[in-house]
Amino acid sequence: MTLQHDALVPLKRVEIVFDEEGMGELENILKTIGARGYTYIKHAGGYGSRGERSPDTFGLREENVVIILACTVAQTEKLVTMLSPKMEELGGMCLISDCYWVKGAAESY
Amino acid sequence: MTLQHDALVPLKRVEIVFDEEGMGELENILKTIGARGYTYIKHAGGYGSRGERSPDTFGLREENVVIILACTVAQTEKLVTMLSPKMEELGGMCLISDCYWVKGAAESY
Amino acid sequence: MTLQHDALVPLKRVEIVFDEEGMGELENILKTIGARGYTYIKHAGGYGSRGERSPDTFGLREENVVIILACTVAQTEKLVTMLSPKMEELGGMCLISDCYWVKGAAESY
Amino acid sequence: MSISDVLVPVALFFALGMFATLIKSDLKLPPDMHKMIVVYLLSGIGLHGGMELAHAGIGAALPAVLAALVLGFGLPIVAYVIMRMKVDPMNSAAIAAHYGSVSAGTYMTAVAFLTGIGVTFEAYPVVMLAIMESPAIIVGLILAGYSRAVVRKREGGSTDDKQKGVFKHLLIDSFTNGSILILFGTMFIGAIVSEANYDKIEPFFGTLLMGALCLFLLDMGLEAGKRMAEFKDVGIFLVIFGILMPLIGAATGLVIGHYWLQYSIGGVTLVTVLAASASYIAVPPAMRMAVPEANPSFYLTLSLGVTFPFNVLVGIPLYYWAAQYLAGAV
Amino acid sequence: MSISDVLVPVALFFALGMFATLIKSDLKLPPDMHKMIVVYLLSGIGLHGGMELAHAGIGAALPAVLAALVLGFGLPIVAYVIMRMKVDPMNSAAIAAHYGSVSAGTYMTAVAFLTGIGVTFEAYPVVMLAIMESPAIIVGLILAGYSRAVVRKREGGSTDDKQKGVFKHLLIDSFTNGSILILFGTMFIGAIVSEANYDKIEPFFGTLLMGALCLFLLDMGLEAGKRMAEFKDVGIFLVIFGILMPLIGAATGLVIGHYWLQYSIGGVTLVTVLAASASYIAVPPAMRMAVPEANPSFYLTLSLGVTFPFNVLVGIPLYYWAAQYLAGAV
Amino acid sequence: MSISDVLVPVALFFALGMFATLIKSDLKLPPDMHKMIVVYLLSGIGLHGGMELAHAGIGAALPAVLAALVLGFGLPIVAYVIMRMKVDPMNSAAIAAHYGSVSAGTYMTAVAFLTGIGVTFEAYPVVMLAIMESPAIIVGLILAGYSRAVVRKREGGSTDDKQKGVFKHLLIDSFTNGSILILFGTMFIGAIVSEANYDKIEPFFGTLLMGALCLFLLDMGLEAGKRMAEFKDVGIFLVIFGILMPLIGAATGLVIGHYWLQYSIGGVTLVTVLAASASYIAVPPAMRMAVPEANPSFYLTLSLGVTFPFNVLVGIPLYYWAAQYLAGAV
Ligand SMILES: Nc1ncnc2c1ncn2[C@@H]1O[C@H](COP(=O)(O)O)[C@@H](O)[C@H]1O
Ligand SMILES: Nc1ncnc2c1ncn2[C@@H]1O[C@H](COP(=O)(O)O)[C@@H](O)[C@H]1O
Ligand SMILES: Nc1ncnc2c1ncn2[C@@H]1O[C@H](COP(=O)(O)O)[C@@H](O)[C@H]1O
Ligand code: NA
Ligand code: NA
Ligand code: NA
Repeated sequence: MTLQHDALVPLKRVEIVFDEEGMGELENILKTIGARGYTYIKHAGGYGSRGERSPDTFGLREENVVIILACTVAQTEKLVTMLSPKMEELGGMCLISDCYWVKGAAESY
Repeated sequence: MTLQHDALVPLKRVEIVFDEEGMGELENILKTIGARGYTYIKHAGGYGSRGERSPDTFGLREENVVIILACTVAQTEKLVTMLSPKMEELGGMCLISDCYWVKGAAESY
Repeated sequence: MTLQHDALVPLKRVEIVFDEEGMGELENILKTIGARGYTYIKHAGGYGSRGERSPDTFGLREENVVIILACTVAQTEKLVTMLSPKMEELGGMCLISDCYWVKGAAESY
Repeated sequence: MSISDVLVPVALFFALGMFATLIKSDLKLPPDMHKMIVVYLLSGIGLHGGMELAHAGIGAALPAVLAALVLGFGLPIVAYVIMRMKVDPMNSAAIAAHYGSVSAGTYMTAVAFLTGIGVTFEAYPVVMLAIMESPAIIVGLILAGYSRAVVRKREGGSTDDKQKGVFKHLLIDSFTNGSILILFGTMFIGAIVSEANYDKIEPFFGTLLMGALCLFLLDMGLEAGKRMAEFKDVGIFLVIFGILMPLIGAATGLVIGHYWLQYSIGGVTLVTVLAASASYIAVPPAMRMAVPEANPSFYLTLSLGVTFPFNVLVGIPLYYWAAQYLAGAV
Repeated sequence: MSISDVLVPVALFFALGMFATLIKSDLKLPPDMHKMIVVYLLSGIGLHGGMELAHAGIGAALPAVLAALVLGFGLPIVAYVIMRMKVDPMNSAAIAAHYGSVSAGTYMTAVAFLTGIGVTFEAYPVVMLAIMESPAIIVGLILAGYSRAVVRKREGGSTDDKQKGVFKHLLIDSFTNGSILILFGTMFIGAIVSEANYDKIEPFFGTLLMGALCLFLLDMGLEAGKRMAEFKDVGIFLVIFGILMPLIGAATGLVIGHYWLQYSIGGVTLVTVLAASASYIAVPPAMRMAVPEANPSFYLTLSLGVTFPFNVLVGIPLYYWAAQYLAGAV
Repeated sequence: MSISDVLVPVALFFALGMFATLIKSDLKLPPDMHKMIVVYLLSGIGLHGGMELAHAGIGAALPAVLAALVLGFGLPIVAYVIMRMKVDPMNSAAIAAHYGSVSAGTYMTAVAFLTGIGVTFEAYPVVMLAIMESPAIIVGLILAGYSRAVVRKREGGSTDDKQKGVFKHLLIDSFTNGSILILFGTMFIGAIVSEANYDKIEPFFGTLLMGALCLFLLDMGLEAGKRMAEFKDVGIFLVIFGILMPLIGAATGLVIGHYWLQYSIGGVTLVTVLAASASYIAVPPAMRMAVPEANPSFYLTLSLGVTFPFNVLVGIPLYYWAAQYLAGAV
């Protein structure tokens, strides 16, 4: 990273794909771990262990929601602990990677 | 990464932006390389070598689809090999980065 | 990264979440820094320092847009410099991470 | 009844939709358009049914309610038994549930058909339409639970608490389901508003209904056409079942409508259509959740791609003819 | 006027929507459906109002315009003063603005009610409907600016240039706002087209309006029901205010309609409804931008979850009765 | 014909939409609403046209078919030749294709205009409307292929297999295109259903059409207004072309309609409108794919921002007057 580090805060980027129906439960988890910010995109489709899930399939209601959040390592650890069993039950996916938060906006992480 | 590694599987995160019309061909490629999971978001817009593409432009049908998949290095290599020529023909974009898969959900990668 | 490097170009992946109303201003910034490509997804929701923002809330017009772009370090630096004050004013979020651009498509970064 | 009478516009719009997928046209209607027309059509049927019921006396609807329950609980069991000859338990349970339930689109096409040729009918079948969605889901849940227990016993597994939660959830769902609520709610509204007030909304909910039904069936034709492309995946047995089962349902419906309920030719036709039709609105998502082991492609293709087109294009005139025959009119 | 007359279908559809959320039904109408019906309804009211205005003479509308301005500027100040007894300045300002403005949905329900019982009314209230959206936003901005200055002085801060930009932006917005534009635009069109041409579009914009209004209110019922679930968050004072304030507005409207404007019973009822109703279309996003310090949950719950249902289910018949009383008709 | 007769509501709704963009209003109609109205309008025109054709005899439509082909193949060549005076080959080809094709919205506005002033017309122009979409796309492909070959020869390149695939793909597309399919399909339905059945759907597809057309044109006005903001980007030559070309088309259409087809004044007006209008539905995406080198902003601005408003606001009354003149009626 050759960017000036004083404008950047190292954080974890967590990306979750979940059933749209489970969104409420997920938001509760995010509140519990003290996440101060997250972004979601609804009407996503996908393919996974439960086969195809498409928001366009006539007659079924199968939509995914993609949730992206930047948070601290501590929060990420709590999240992983709470999310794993939920995913075992409801399916879905969770990816973690490194990222930098650009200072400027209110610190909602 | 100060997260406990036993809950995490290192993988590649691939992010593709493609013409919505080429989605079928892309899904075939994903099936060929043995991808066991992917997520897509339709009705995306963008700007690139072919200029603006907006899902809202009246009179044109120009939509992008964003595809995200977590997969192994081997799969990623196959994907890159198959995707490069397709992108030369149809345009689009493909980014690769590192990520960790959180255990819990079925292993659809 | 055990992928063959000759097919890959190391770049920065920038992910911005912004008010849909500020999208015009953001596109101007992207043009100013010479970004040759970006992707956006509208109708996103989220939670942050200004509370909940949902595209579905009846009576309010609160939508986020997610912008993803792959660009060079130099462009990223310019972007950070220009974006920070804008985010202070309008809110939002900007994350930066490392990524590789897969050769094949036209080089729109 | 000349050939041009049979060519009801709604059926032709349906055929146009199927034709469009056949020639791989890019014709696509907005998904929200479908949802909007469904809300509108259900409200229209409900209001009209409610008003007629208020005239006819709600007490007299009791036999119709009983008949609906008999059909709704009985037909899935018949369907399950037939299915099990060739198909695994879970898919059998999921598919069977669809055939106890009903298709409001088929019902309305039948109403359009009868109205087009000037045949009147009783107000009660619309009550049956509203009632028959729920029992089928319940039987589907029971059949799936039964099948699952059998499978599990064979494999030596334990009972499953999670399934009980799903069962309860879906049981509640089957009564709070949006389309059932609209049907019952608008029937209630239609029954209690004054005639003067009803007349104010009649142009919207009544006069326009047949035209809006055309666009609805155009859309259904597109969906049916897409599903037909999957015939080879579901196999010949299932396709045959998708035509045989409505005929079995129709026979039951004819008997119940004519001998038990003793309705007019129009009324018997509608009861027959209810018994012969398969759900594609409330039951598929319920089965997706309750029987995740079953393949959605199977039941959607059967219900949308086989039974619906069969009923709309062949079944309705056939059932009408049969109702006439029973009544000694042909 | 029997009970069955009061049971106007539109109010029943609204109740059905609220009932659906109460029993946690999955009933959901596409958001675009709502937007489309709003455009349609506003066009319908506008066209009809414009045509009637052209007949009645536009000059005679002047008192209505003045009355609209008096109500639009006056009521928010009253609301603000009451609010401030218990609520902080910024939330008070944001909420107050909603009560100076109007609800086209409530207005149309009142029109449906009057038409249903055969009561005629003047053409002028529709002009007031179109006018009253803007002043309330302006007063809201002024109240918010005033409150902010007070707060800032207390804290010793400086004047804020950014706020001035927002003020100007919203001032322009309040005149170029989509719904106001459609109302004024279609009033203009209705006023100038020939009768023959008007008759060509009347079936769409006139005859169907009551029916379409039913679906609109079904949707509003769903939204109102959702907001009602937040009663405990907004607190008892605000809920009481949400019923009290329309009554205060109604009293003012009655006096202005009867004594000043001297309209018929129908006309007075409509003026009363305008004064009693609170905006849920143009004002909430304006306040969200102008008064970010205020909690949107408060004003949306008050306007959608308390005042709208109160007016639709209780207020309209009550105001009609009061208008009759003033006219010595009961 | 007084001024108030010319003020057809549909044109005024269009003007209202343009005005809204002019004053930067936030008025925005849901994109799906546009798609739904288009499906509805095309079905309405098709059904009505089909029914009239069945009465008039389909054989007598042959000259109309020929005339449509002549216009569809001929006009783009004229347009290309003019364009090439100032514009590069690829943009010329793409723009030219739009002018051989037609605009269903303009056609319907003309029908509204004629109906509004009580002028009757033949059933054949609707056949031309359905036919003229395809030839223009084909000519556009040929012109683009020709231009590309010229450019390539100059640069010494080789023939391109990929282009051939696109050509074939678009050729098929131009016949399976959704709007063409709906037009032809509903014409067929309108031609074969019995009158009694037609009457059931007439209230929806016929009586309401003019009103729905108003909302359609409101939306078109918003889109046209947006495109007008790009006048400075396309340049003065193109803007002039966007007014000149419909006049050339109109002259051709007048001659063909009056002397060759010998239609009534109403019929000639419609043929003229078909010749004068430019596509904004089927041709733009086809050209985007076939001629990626061309700038979509050029052809969309010309077709939507110049030619459409010109025809709706000025052209239609002008063409009607010219048709009267030719017939010796003025
Ligand atoms: N390897 C993967 N990469 C990206 N998305 C995935 C992956 N596996 C699963 N998903 C997403 O998670 C959703 C649920 O997965 P599952 O529960 O395994 O069916 C799928 O529909 C996909 O959208
Ligand atoms: N550097 C970039 N960053 C993000 N997205 C891009 C980039 N370049 C291209 N894209 C996306 O890929 C789509 C197709 O690109 P192109 O084929 O170059 O026009 C664009 O519309 C963008 O959505
Ligand atoms: N930590 C975060 N992670 C992901 N998205 C965020 C985060 N913080 C803020 N956002 C997004 O940025 C939007 C605006 O944030 P704010 O201006 O802080 O209200 C929110 O609605 C979220 O969509
Ligand atoms: Na059945
Ligand atoms: Na008010
Ligand atoms: Na033309």
